[in-house]
Amino acid sequence: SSAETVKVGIAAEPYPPFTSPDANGNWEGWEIEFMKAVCAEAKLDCVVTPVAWDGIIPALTAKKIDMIIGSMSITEERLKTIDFSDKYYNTPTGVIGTKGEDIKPTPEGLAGKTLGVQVSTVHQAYATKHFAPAGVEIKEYQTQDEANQDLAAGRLDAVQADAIALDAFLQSDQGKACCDYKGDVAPDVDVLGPGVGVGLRKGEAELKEKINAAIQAIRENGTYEAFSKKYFDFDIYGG
Amino acid sequence: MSNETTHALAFSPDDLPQAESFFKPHRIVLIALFVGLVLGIAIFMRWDWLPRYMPRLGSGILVSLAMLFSTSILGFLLAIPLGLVQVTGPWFLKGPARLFCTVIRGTPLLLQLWLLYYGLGSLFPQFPTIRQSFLWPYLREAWPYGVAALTISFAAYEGEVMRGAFAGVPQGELEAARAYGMGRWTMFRRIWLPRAVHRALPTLTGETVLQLKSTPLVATITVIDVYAVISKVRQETFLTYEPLLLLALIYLCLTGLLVLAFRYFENRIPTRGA
Amino acid sequence: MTDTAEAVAVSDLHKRFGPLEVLKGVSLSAKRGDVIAIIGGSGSGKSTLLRCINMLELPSAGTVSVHGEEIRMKPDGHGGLVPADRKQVQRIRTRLGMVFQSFNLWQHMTIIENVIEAPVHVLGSSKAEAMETAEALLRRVGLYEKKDAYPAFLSGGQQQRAAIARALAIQPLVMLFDEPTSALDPELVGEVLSVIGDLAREKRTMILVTHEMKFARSVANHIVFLHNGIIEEQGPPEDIFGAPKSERLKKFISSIH
Amino acid sequence: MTDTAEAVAVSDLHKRFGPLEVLKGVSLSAKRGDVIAIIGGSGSGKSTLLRCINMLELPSAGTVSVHGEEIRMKPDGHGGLVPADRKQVQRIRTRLGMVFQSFNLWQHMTIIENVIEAPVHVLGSSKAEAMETAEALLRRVGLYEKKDAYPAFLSGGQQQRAAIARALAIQPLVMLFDEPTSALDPELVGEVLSVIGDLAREKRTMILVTHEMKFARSVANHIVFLHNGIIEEQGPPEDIFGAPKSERLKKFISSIH
Amino acid sequence: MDSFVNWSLLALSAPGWGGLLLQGFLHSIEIALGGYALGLLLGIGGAFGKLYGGPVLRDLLECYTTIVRAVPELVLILLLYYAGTDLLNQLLGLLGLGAVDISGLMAGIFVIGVVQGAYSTEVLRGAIKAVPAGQIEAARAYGMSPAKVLRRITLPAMLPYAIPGLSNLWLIATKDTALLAVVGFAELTLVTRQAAGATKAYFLFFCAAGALYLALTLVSNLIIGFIERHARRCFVEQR
Ligand SMILES: Nc1ncnc2c1ncn2[C@@H]1O[C@H](COP(=O)(O)OP(=O)(O)OP(=O)(O)O)[C@@H](O)[C@H]1O
Ligand SMILES: Nc1ncnc2c1ncn2[C@@H]1O[C@H](COP(=O)(O)OP(=O)(O)OP(=O)(O)O)[C@@H](O)[C@H]1O
Ligand SMILES: [Mg+2]
Ligand SMILES: [Mg+2]
Repeated sequence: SSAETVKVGIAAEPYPPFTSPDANGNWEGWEIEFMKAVCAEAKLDCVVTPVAWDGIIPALTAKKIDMIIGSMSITEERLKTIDFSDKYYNTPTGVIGTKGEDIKPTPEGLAGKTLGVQVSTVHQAYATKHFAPAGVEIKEYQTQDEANQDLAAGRLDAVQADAIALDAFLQSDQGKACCDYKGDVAPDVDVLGPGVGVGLRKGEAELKEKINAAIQAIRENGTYEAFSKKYFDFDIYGG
Repeated sequence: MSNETTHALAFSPDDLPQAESFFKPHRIVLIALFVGLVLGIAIFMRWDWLPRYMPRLGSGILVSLAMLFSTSILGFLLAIPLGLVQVTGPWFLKGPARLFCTVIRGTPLLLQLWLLYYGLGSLFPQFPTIRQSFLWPYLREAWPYGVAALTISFAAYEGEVMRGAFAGVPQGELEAARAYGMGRWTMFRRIWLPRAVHRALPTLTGETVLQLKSTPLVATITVIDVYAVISKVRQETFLTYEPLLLLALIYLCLTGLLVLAFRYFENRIPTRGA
Repeated sequence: MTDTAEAVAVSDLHKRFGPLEVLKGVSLSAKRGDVIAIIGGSGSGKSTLLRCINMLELPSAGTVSVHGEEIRMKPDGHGGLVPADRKQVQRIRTRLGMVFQSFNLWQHMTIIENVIEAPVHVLGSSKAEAMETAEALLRRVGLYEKKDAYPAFLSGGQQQRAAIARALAIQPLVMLFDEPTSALDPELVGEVLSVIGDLAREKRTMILVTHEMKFARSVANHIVFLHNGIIEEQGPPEDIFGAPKSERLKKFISSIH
Repeated sequence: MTDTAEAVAVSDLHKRFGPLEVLKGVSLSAKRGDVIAIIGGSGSGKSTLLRCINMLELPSAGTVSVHGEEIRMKPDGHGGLVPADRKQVQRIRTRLGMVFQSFNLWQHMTIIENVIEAPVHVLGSSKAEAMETAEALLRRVGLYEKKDAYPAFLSGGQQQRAAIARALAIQPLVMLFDEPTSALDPELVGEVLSVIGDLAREKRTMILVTHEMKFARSVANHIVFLHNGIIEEQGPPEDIFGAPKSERLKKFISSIH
Repeated sequence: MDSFVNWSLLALSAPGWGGLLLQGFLHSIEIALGGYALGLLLGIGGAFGKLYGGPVLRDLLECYTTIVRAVPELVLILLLYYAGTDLLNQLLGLLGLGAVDISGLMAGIFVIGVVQGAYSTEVLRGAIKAVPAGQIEAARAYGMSPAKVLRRITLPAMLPYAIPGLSNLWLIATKDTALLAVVGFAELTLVTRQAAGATKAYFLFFCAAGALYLALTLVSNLIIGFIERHARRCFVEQR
């Protein structure tokens, strides 16, 4: 058929279980499956184009790619620069901490402790807004793995992130040995945002339309649930 | 010869430009271009985010500068012996110095930083004695590892530069120093080192600027320098060019200052142009 | 030490550069106040001999003593010699002034800085004192106006005079001059001659290499003719220039006229 | 060009180094086959004059012509002059050989490489041919055995001879010698003298700076006495040395004896 | 950090990542060579311009070296590759010509070359200043053209002084290729990060990359050492 070619930018740095390459250089993961489903639904001929995170926005604006599927949280601030589709997933935010320590995912429960977050995430914004005033020391990490690493090394008391990333860490040998889940944080949509959307150039209403329709369609026809089950044992779409 | 003449000779023609000689026509054009560019960028791009990040940018610049100065001064002090023993040292010093320079220059700085911070640094907490000691508050911090890694790296690169500079000082001038009974230390301090440093200055300038641009790596171990603040802006606003242009401007100012300072020292001693 | 003690004694000195034997057993002795001129063809080893005296070139064999003190040497394990005691060499060098054939001024210092360097940083004189001496010396060699210039901007003769002033500034007991007048005009040669005369009267010893026979004749009380790495002939100037014995020296002398 | 055409003509040459005026209007002319010796005190501007002739030092004012061709200059905007045509300067330089006061041998080349460099890479001779000439020249200055040594390993006189051979190798029409015998012993001075004689017989022109008056007298047919940046006196050797007119020259000459 | 080392991750064919790693390594060398060569050319021109050029050229070169050295490479490549090609294509569009696609590789080599050029300008300028003025004068006196003086005298004579600085630059060039990740080019650093991120074996892969870099350095050192010994053969031994 005469499907139009669309270059889908994904972050070249792996972010399992959403996107990660195998040793042959093929990309796989939940977001890849999501992309395939959406593209099939919208009758788009999609090509995966890995671009380093640093260059992914300029690649979009310079038309080297046409959309970004890269776990981008929708925020007010970002909407000033690029456009987003409707959310396609939203995960709860949780806190993990050193085993046996008395830590609760509340401002009081973390007072006097050191909390690690990944820089420039909604989690950082949340921690800065809710925890920092209560006397929690916030440390910013470039990647989630580094924060986890420092938690295991004892330089941090707790780490806040989205529950999936934390869960993956807790499943690892290192995570099992050192830490456990301390609970979800109290919700705050203003900060945590509506969830993750597909990044689009401003002014491409037609494409946005198609994507939104496709997301809706796969949600309704069960495709979304089908491939999500392979990865998660809970509802990734969120409330 | 008149007194005036002798006096004039004491100054080199290369001294820093005087005010009237600095503003030549082409320079005015260049400056105008630059100002125009900055104005254009300021007017036509989005800067509404700037006020919010001002304080953080300020402290980021301070962190960058602190990192730059501490590590390049420490690194240079290490580089002098590293370069020297490679030129004249006994084999048991020459070998290790060579090895050090090769290994450090041969591996990415990021790797060294991680090995120190996540590798070595995460071993310390396992020992209760260290955890109890007065050092622990520092070892728990990230910046000591950053300073260490950057210092080591600078020392290795500069050690190589100083090796060449030491080897390039004319043998005759060293002989003259020896012939007047200078001890090894005096000769080194008065003749060899100043000659070598003067010769290496243009290269050292470049390496110091490189060091300035290496400091952002410390962001990976939670030290927030100006680069990290800019990355944060980029992440939070998804703006591409504005934060980076600001970063470029900041680095440009810092580099300009560095270059001017180094050039001043370079021109303190006039060389006869060929 | 008596007045007649040997200021410099070189005995059976050998120097090899790889396969090339430049000095093949040279013995030489200078008493206090002696002015010895070494003459000889280009490449005959004159500079090398001078440089061996203050150990800038390490002899392959033989000994050197300065003011009765022998510089102790030990084998370096490759068939050569190295000083057994660095401190001793340093100490001895402070009594030896040297003017190099290629001047070797320190390029990163002005002329006056070159001159005060050794007095201040080796002998430990005060800077003010050293400056005073240095200025007097520079006036004497006619270089006072250039005192704040860097060596690279001087004429050949000016550099050579600066080098002489630098060597004199440490008030050495023994002066080693390697062609000290090669870049000087006759007037300045006369001036250097008078400086050397003054030094000799102060009982300082001088060993100089020169190509100017007239200069050698008028300044030295002993002439050494070096040829092919050995001392072919030596003696007072009258004998050497007036009645040369060896064929080689005769030929050398004859070319002067 | 006739035999009597001017090989080199310098007219009203001025040279300033910052505030210091080294040459204050020097005019000089050399016919083909002339040997001109420039004498004068140290720092009087002799080297500077020589270096202005081949534009190594750019004159502040005045003109230089070589074999009737004037080097065209234009103002550089700071009160000095620069060559109007680089190519012209290069072309003229290939006819000028120069021996520097400080030799300036290329340190990264062996002696023979130094000598063949200009013939091969400037004049475009074949390497084999250049080698042959070079070897002959090195034999002539007694340096054949050192042909594969690097300059840093040579004695002063050996370096100077290499520099002479290098300048001769391009068979220049005009030779500029800056103290070509300063590091040479009397025998070698004689040899250089005979080389210069040969060149003069081939109608090559020579301008040389020297401090050795005897040498100047025996080699030159015209002597120029430079003092304080002007030509104080000039003329044939007999007059200059035999009957000096100016006070300054008289004093200078008197110091020779 | 895994407590055990899973060497099979380094196997040359899939599921091992060794093959990809080596490929990235080759790519890195390729770009480094291209960028370094371009940089050397620019550096030679720049150094000579700075030393012998007129006041305008000198000031322009001063701007070049200062700006290019000051501005982070990431900024340069983003500006050049994304904004640059965007502008170029808009321009071509105005002229009625078709869009061109500048490859990331070319842009990368160009940027690295321009950056290296600025640094090597300074290294070479210092080295040239170290060559005794008389040597260059002698060459001029024999009527060599400026180009010939450069090729026959200045370059070989300054080599001993320039080698340490230039060898530093070469090693930096091999690592600077990491920039090309931004334009989606799979060089060693990016592949390493992908492998590490996908397998979580961070230390294994970073050390493997370190070993590859080190091997490159050792080989480079051999060659550089050879050139340097050759360049220094004319010096009397330093004691
Ligand atoms: N590049 C320079 N910058 C400043 N002054 C210089 C420069 N070159 C030479 N001079 C000065 O110009 C004057 C003349 O120098 P020049 O080398 O011509 O002297 P000269 O007659 O050759 O002397 P000598 O016999 O000592 O070689 C000297 O006072 C010297 O210091
Ligand atoms: N470092 C060295 N390595 C190898 N050979 C050398 C070295 N230094 C000097 N020579 C050689 O040793 C010989 C003697 O050199 P020296 O400098 O002592 O000669 P000289 O008598 O001073 O000659 P001149 O009158 O020309 O200065 C020369 O043939 C020279 O080439
Ligand atoms: Mg000698
Ligand atoms: Mg001169």
